[in-house]
Amino acid sequence: MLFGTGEPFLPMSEFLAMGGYAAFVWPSYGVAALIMVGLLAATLKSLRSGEATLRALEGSRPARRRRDRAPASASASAVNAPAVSEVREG
Amino acid sequence: MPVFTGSELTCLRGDRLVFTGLDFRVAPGEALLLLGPNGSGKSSLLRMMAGLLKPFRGRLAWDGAPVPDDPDGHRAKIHYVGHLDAVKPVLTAAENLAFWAGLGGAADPRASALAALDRLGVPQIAGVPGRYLSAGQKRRLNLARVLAAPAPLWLLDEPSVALDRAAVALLEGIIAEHRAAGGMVAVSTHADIAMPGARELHLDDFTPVTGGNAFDDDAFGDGGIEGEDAA
Amino acid sequence: MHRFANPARFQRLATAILPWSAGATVVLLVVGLYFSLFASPPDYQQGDTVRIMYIHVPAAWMSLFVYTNMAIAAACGLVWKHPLADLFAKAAAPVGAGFTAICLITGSLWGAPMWGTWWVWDARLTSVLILFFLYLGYMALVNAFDDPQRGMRAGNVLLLVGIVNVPIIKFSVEWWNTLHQPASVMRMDGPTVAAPMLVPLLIMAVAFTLYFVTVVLLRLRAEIVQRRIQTMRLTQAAE
Amino acid sequence: MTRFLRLVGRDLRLALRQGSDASIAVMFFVLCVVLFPFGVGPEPNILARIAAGVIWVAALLASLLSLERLFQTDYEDGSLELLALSPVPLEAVVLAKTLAHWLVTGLPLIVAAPILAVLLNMDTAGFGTLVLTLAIGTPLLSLIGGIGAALTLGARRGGVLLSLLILPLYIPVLIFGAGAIDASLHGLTPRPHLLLLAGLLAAALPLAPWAGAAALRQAVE
Repeated sequence: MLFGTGEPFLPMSEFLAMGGYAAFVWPSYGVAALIMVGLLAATLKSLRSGEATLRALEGSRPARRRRDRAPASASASAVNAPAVSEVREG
Repeated sequence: MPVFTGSELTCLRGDRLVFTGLDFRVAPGEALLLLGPNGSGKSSLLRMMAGLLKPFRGRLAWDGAPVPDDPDGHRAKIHYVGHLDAVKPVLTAAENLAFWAGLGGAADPRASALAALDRLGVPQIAGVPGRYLSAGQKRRLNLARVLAAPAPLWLLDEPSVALDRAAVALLEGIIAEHRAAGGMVAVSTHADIAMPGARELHLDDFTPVTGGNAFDDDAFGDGGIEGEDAA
Repeated sequence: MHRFANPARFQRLATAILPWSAGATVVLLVVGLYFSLFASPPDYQQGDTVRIMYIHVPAAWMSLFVYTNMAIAAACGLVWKHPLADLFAKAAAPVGAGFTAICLITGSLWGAPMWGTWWVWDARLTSVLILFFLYLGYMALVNAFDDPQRGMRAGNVLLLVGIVNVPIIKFSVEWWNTLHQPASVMRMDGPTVAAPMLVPLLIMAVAFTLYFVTVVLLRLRAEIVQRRIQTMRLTQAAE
Repeated sequence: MTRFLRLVGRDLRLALRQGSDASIAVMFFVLCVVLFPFGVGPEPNILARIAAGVIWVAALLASLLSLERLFQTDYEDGSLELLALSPVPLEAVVLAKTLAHWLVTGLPLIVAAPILAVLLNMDTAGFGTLVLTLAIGTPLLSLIGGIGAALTLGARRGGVLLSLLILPLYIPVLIFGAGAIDASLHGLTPRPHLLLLAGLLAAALPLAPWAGAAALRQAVE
């Protein structure tokens, strides 16, 4: 037992002792917290770095945006609307 | 013999829009020549016609009957020759070919395999295992598949690669014969394959200028798919 | 009928939901921890170790809940080619694996004082362990392809195969267990749960669910950003 | 049907001409089992007790060995595309290739198993059940493994990944296979185990080719 039994305790240390099972209860909560916080941190980190990369990429080619050739550009309206389709006769 | 059509075809590879709004039509006896630079989607269109690639939008049909309604029937109507030669190194050329002929429904696979090799001018390789064949011989063996079992529509992706001038002339003759008998052909090519009266389809006409992206906000801006998303 | 989800709308939806789900997660976690650590009584048999239950059991629920959701998303991805469904399964997998790991580790920590051993080949433990391997297999498969689209499609098929297999595995493991160790192992469900214990249990379960929602929304955003980066790189290469 | 047989015949012919696959699987199976006495000691009673499990685990690993190449060569040389485009449904193609795989690698294991059981000092009461469980179980292994082989087509480190995906799914087969042998060694009837194995096989026969074909369609797209 980490904290022993039968001696007078402050309420706080009694709480920490978990009825003598501290060595099992606290690691359980600790592991859960570690995994959950770790996942969240990893997610936020990849999101931040991804956004930074995207900004850098977009910044390097600002002029090249869509609508320079409206119907055939990559917009959904082109996918929806009947686009120019020329089948040239040979 | 039915007419094969595609309408409003859109091809999406990953997130890249390869072509959009593409229409084509092949009637019996006709040939379709696919032209365009690398990456314009010639191979993708042929794979789409074959049924390997699902069109993101648009539809393929035989006489107006959509292909997805009868995929087995569609596969029975086509021959596809791609970039890879599908030659097994441990089987002889005749065995390789006879297998595909039998799978395609030839009555006597072995006889039609030998006849097809003969027609492509390589009867001498019939008993040679695949691993000893040269690139050109493998190519001819692969092309011989279209003759070994009958199918109305041939889809040939760069068939002239690795072929010498004489073999290309042979191929032109075979295609002409097939068309004369009411067959259809769609061929993509860099080099010239003479196909009198073939329709030309320039794929770069349908390729968007910028790379499209299904996950790009702009691709869904003004109007968007549901017509309500002005971002 | 739209053939693919609208990322712009998803982004707006995510922006609207995220503060609420994140806030609610924090609040519920604090309340849940208060109840599970202070305001609930120790079990008359298991003493204070019963407090492990308040994370162990919700984690076990979540491990199954997340897997089921991934399988549903996989079916949607395969049938309707819904790119967000593909991405959802990919984004949810690490979270599900995390919950499964929590369930296994806390279960082991609970078992040590109660059963006197860190691990028993109990049917439940074993099937959760296998579920953990299924998560790891899915994650490995999705990341094993150069084309992310292809990885997610293969992953979808695996998830559907898995969802057929999970009940079979569970039932065979239970069978095997009863054959080899007839009823000697103490069951974890024990006596019916009393109200003072049910409250923290349910609060923690809701908190875990909200945590899942929050993290998955963030992960989905990160995935969409990655896809855009990839597309821009491909476009650059094509020019 | 003739087309189905043609597919099986082609794969058999390829396997026999290439030669190595079948013999390697059996040799691996035998070696794997032979290692156990060195690990756990030559005590006949211990060996007899673990024999059923050891043989089944070895069979499982041996069937994994050649799975990676089930669709790999066809995928790489373009044959898979042509198979997907042939008038034969892709599900039938998967089933035919799985059947050929089982004939080449599964069948020899069934023949070798009783010899290994003798080496491990297994009670002769279990021999019949051993052969029977392997006869029902190894086709199951090939079917489930076929899904994994189709899924990992074109993946990096496909072989290792395949084991990671497939081994958890093999667990029910292992449990019922070894369980049936244990039952007959203890004088109980192996019937329920065998029926469950047969039930799994009946379920896998339509489902596995379906899932495998779905995975192959993604691979050739």
